[in-house]
Amino acid sequence: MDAMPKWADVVLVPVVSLLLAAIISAIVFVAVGQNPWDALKLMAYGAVGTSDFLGYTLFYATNFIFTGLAVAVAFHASLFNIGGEGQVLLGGLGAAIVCLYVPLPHWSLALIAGATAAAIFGALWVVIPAYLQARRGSHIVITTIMFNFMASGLLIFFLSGPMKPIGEMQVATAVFPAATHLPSLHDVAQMFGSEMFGRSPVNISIFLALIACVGVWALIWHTRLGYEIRSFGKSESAAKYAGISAVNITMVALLISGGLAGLMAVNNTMGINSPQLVDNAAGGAGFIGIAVALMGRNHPVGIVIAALLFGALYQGGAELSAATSIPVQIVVVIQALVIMFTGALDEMVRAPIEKLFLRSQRAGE
Amino acid sequence: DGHSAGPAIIYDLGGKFDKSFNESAFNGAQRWAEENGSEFAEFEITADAQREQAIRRFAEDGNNPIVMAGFSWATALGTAAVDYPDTKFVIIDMVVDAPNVRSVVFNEHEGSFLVGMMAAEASETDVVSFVGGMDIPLIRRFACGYAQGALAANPDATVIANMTGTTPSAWNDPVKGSELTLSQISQGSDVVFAAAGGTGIGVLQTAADEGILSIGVDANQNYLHPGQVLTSMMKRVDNAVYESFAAGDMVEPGFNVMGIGNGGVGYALDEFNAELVSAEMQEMVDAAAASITAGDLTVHDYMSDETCPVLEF
Amino acid sequence: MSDIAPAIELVGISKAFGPVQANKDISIRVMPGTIHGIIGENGAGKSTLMSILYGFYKADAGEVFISGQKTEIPDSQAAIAAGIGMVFQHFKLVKNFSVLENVVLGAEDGALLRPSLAKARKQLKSLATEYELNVDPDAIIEDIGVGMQQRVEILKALYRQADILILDEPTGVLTPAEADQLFRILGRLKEEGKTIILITHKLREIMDITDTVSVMRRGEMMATVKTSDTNPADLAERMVGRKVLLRVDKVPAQPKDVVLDVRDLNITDDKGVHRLKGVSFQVRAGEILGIAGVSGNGQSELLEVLGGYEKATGEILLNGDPIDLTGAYSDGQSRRARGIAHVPEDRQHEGLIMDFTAWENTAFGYHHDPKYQRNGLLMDNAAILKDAQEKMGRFDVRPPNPLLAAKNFSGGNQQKIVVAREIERDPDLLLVGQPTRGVDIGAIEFIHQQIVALRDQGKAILLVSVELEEIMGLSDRIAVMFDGQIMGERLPDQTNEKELGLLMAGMKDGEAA
Amino acid sequence: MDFFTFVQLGDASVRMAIPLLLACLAGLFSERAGIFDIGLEGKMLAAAFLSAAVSFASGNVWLGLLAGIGISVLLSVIHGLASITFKGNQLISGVAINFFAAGLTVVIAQGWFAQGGRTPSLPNDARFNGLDFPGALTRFRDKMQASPGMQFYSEFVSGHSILVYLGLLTVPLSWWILYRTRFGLRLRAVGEAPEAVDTAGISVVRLRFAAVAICGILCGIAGAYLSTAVQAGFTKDMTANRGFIALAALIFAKWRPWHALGACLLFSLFFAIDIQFPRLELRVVWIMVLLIGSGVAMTAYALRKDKIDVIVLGGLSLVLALVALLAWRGEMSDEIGAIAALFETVRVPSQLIQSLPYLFVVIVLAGFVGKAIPPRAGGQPYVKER
Ligand SMILES: Nc1ncnc2c1ncn2[C@@H]1O[C@H](COP(=O)(O)OP(=O)(O)OP(=O)(O)O)[C@@H](O)[C@H]1O
Ligand SMILES: Nc1ncnc2c1ncn2[C@@H]1O[C@H](COP(=O)(O)OP(=O)(O)OP(=O)(O)O)[C@@H](O)[C@H]1O
Ligand SMILES: [Mg+2]
Ligand SMILES: [Mg+2]
Repeated sequence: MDAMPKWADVVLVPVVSLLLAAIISAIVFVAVGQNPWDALKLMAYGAVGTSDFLGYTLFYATNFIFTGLAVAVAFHASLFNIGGEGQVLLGGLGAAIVCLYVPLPHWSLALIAGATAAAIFGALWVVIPAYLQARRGSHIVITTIMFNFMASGLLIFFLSGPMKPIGEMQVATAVFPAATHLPSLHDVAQMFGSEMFGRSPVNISIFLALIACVGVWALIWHTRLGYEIRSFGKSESAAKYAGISAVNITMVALLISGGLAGLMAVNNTMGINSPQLVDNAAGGAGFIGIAVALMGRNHPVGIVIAALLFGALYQGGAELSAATSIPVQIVVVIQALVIMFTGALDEMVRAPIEKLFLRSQRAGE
Repeated sequence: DGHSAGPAIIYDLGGKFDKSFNESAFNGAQRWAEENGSEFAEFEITADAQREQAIRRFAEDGNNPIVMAGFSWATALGTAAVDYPDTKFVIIDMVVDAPNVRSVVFNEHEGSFLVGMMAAEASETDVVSFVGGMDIPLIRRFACGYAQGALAANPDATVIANMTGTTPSAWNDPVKGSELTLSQISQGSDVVFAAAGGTGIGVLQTAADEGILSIGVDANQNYLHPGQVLTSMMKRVDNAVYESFAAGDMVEPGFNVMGIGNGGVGYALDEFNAELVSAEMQEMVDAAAASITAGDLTVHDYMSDETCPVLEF
Repeated sequence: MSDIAPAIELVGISKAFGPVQANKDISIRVMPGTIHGIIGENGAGKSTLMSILYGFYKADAGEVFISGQKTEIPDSQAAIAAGIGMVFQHFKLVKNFSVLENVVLGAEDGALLRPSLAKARKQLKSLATEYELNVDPDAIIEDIGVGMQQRVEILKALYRQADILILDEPTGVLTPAEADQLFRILGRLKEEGKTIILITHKLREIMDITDTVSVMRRGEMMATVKTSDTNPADLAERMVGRKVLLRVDKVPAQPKDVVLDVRDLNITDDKGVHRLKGVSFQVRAGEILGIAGVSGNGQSELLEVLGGYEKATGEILLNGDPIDLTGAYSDGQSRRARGIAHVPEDRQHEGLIMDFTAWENTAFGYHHDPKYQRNGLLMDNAAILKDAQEKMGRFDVRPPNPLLAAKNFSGGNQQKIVVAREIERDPDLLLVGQPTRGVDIGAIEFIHQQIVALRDQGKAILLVSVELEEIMGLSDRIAVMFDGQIMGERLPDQTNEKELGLLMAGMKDGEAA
Repeated sequence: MDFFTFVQLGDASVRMAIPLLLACLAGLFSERAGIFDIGLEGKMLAAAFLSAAVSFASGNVWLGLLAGIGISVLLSVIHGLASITFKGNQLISGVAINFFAAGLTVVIAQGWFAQGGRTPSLPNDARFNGLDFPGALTRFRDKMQASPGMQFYSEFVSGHSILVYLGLLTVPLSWWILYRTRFGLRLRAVGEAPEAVDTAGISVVRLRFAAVAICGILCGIAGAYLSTAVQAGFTKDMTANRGFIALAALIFAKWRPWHALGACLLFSLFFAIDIQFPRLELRVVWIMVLLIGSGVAMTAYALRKDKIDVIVLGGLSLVLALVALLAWRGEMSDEIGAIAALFETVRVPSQLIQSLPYLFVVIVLAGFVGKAIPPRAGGQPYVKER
């Protein structure tokens, strides 16, 4: 028998972990002279206080859904794709090339073309790490970290050279043609006569993210490929026995993962108010994806919830830093704590809970 | 609601206390606040993604005018400004064409020309150098002006110019600044001009350590290493901010150039570098400044055609 | 006798691993200068008990007395100090260290290595002459054979001056000759007054060299008796809790056409070791070919080649058509498509995904089967679930709940899930590796019946097992493997365990006869 | 290039190698004991901050160094708790520590000094300054005119901060500890076979914590070196990926101290070249030979393997060939023909030079420079009881 009911694993453990992260975060707030309760209120207001703020929260959450899914798909194959950051950048490059150099008459076409290009570029960026992992056993974590740095170099090369408009100072491409600009949720709301989401950049890519969630769910639990990915992830030796090719699954799982990460670029290049690709387009979303996947237990539903939480944290943190003297890096600290407690210190939380359940089971017998 | 919450300033990524550009902007705001006993709102962004959000935040809070220091604000401001027609915006170092935006740019090439002359005069090796921050047209404008000045003072001089990088992190990489300086020293340079934001701190430090002269930028940085900083190329961002704050919501939109003539750029002379600047050096530089103001001397502006006649990048 | 304190006395030892109660209130006494055997089925808790004595695990309850003194053993350091040495079932050696370094590790004399190593080198030399335990002190562990590695483990214990030596299934990896030598050494140690505890599954070893024997079952100590007062049948009964039927009921085989024809199969692994050396044999429809041998002599590799997850050179014909051994169709999926089903040796690491539910495991390996698909894109999970339910019913898997994760079934029931999946494919050829390892006697009977029934349907079956009894009972023909070669073939009713044992030890066909 | 340029290149390499080397040896101790640590970066960063802050506040750089070591060890202990005590995922713990340090240094720096997340500049006597050996020249201008021997002595040998010399000393020291002491034997064993260590009666937990603590100390020195010797103060993210490059160097060095020195010097040479030759130019023909050559080699290798190798390596070769052709086309103007364009030079993008260490790591990992086998028990917690 399992020592713990499923709900405890899926809900109780993450909630306790989050609470612990919150407690340490509170201590950090106190240490920098901020009342944690006030900070929490400010952050909560900043995250959902107005429909604009909510829009920003959703915008960030969209990013994190993509990267969370990316990490999760690889996790199911027991592979740790820490290269989301780089894949997002390359995805951005793909989207930018399509939007800038291919005449696209309408945003719907731009969405399809941009998303395809972003996914392909993101996937391509993980080909070599995936190949090296599959074929030569080079550790995917180290290779993808290296590819993150190289992605940043490559992107800067393009954005400060070939793709930079003459006379511009910013390391960025030109602003994309208006036809490629994705409708924001505000535009959508306006069709219904609402002013929801105001000027926030949340846009229809959020639906793309949700479609991706459904896609990943179907892939992982309802297709042969997903079955093979999970088998390989749970037991490499058993997969070998079943005739599941380690090389193929490693490659395919990572390519899908890279493609999903690349897709995020649609949101943060074509979706933002001045659609363009800037040099630090990923903004740490690749790493946040790790926390999102961990907290979401690698399930799309969990990932959406975790992504919303991190979106709120990100947006709330930005507002907090705008209202107080606390730098926005406080978000990074909280994020680190969440990763630490939900990821690395999982056992610390889980073991006592498991013991409690075991004891009550024994007592019940 | 129309009620004004006072002026606001938003700094660029380098941060308020970069001892340079942003700090200079802060000083201007601070001076205005002290003189008027008023307060102003301020914000230091830490990521590009925050730009538009920050502008909107202040605009919605009713701050007026909203000053932003740095060219990187242009895109965000261009998008946001139209939504707040009643708010006045001031952008420094870049031009944004909108009815409620005042764009302030400086003739950095002119100021750089002056310190270039001083550098060549002070050099014993006839090699002077330049460390730029991020490799962008604006910084090349500094470099080009500096090289022209150096060659004007000493046609035999050699000018070495290096950029720290091509990303915003180049504004904040004192380690690399220091290494670049050492490399330049090895090529014979004995005066180094840093136009590199926070990176410049490393340049000035290394120059001081190695016993060569350095030239600060934006704010007066002479005090950082007394007797070892030849001068500072003053870019009176503080004045621009001060004036904008003083004008309040009456800030005049449009294009505003600050050059030598109107005190926008210049070189610093104070007790910390008095011994380094000889009378004839000062005379020569002041003469050049006068002829630039008079229009007798034109310093080539890199940004006018993205070329520099005397320097290759 | 009662005035001599026992060398070891364990009182009321209990130990749980999470929900598994591995040891339940166990008490045992071992007199000094004796060899004490411990037997019990897989998972009975033998290793756990000894590991507690050695300080590797901490008991939940119970006390330990060494030579009559109550002794706390919080860690192995304390056990070593109390004069206990242990050779684990799975050796605890640092593979890329030299023999010398392994011996010295943890028994160094000072903060600097040099003096310790020099001293150990001298000591090893004298131990080698004393006990015939010759090992090259500078050899790297991963370069020497398992027999040698075991010597190193024994030397480690002796170097630490152990008076009490625990050996956990030491002969599992040894040839009979090596085992004999080990027992000679144990005999000499006993003469010197050392106390030895020997865990083994082999009743013959118990009868041959132990003075007393304890039987464990399901975490409990069933009995401790004098070896001279018991016999193998009695021990077996105590071990499993009821009379043991060692023979399988079956009618004589009626072999038909050759289904599997293996010709000159060779494997060289990535370390350059020749694993299979020209293996050739045939299996006909309607017969069971049993392959006997000490584990590690190439049987696993043979199954892996046939199962499609190891490459080899040579030729394999299935129903007369060659099988792809290295190319694009040399994988498990292609093998299954050709009608080869495979009950792997290691159900936990190969046959099942322990974290998957029983129903998911039912499709494992056959997830491309059209009957499990809803359409070209999606799998039909409902169909798999239904299929699983039926199979579990037919094979009496307990509990018959397909939603339970595989890891939550007992070993025997896990094995039934695997056997059900493979047999129900109606294969032309069934590969079976160690079908009853760690399975209780009831399940053994059931599984054996299923295998025989499949044979009677006219299928070809290749059985690999290290249990000679199983081979003898189930096979229609027996081939013996040693060192990657087939040493000879016998018919079960025309041979005996002794003859097979000699073949397993590498005697040539003629010599063994 | 004259001799002094070489001396300078060497000098810069050594200077840049020290933080890499210290971090690399830190990783070496940790990973040799079986604890993977991608949190080297974060520990260095935290140490860089705190040592600068304490040096500034106290005016005593040694106190600063101690504080840096202290915080780095503290983070190590947290990593130890997560990965040793609670048997958590070591990679995730490392990621968390990197984030934690990156965020908290800025938050606290802002809270204490309100200078945009950096510390104030350290005055000279609150830094580790260069040690000038007797008779050594100190100024570049003097050195340039000196004899080669003097140049070597003054530039390469003399003038580094004490931490450089200490850092270099840690190499033989680490080697000696690992291979000549009881502690070293056990440490190496616990990374290979913790169960062997455990059954030998040695505490796996204690050993691993000791290793992790040593890792913390070395990272602490590395961080302090950056902010108090190389620089005069802390700036945000000042470690600039050195922790990751150190990890890569560790793999390249196959977890051996002397090799680590070599690997770090090699990597820091890339940095030195980037700084020393900001405008590196290369003949088009060499680019073509290099890129197309390696493309051909890869394709040849792939053709002897499977379909997947052909797709991946063939595709990569095509990309390389394309880059080579672009470089060539780019130079081909009206006046000069196709052949002459081959002998033109093109500027190597600085991003490429900066990416070279990372690229190099990938090539190393690919196993083309020799297979690197990590400690066998590395990355996995030692679990006795499930
Ligand atoms: N480290 C462990 N963590 C959790 N459970 C364990 C552990 N070791 C053993 N067990 C469980 O404890 C029980 C007893 O195992 P033990 O290894 O003592 O059996 P054994 O009698 O030695 O069996 P075998 O003959 O297979 O060696 C089994 O159910 C086993 O699964
Ligand atoms: N030593 C033991 N003491 C108590 N319970 C045990 C022991 N070993 C196993 N169990 C229980 O029996 C269940 C089956 O585990 P295990 O595979 O060890 O069983 P088994 O007795 O060998 O069964 P099978 O005969 O089917 O192989 C476990 O879930 C556990 O709860
Ligand atoms: Mg056992
Ligand atoms: Mg069992």
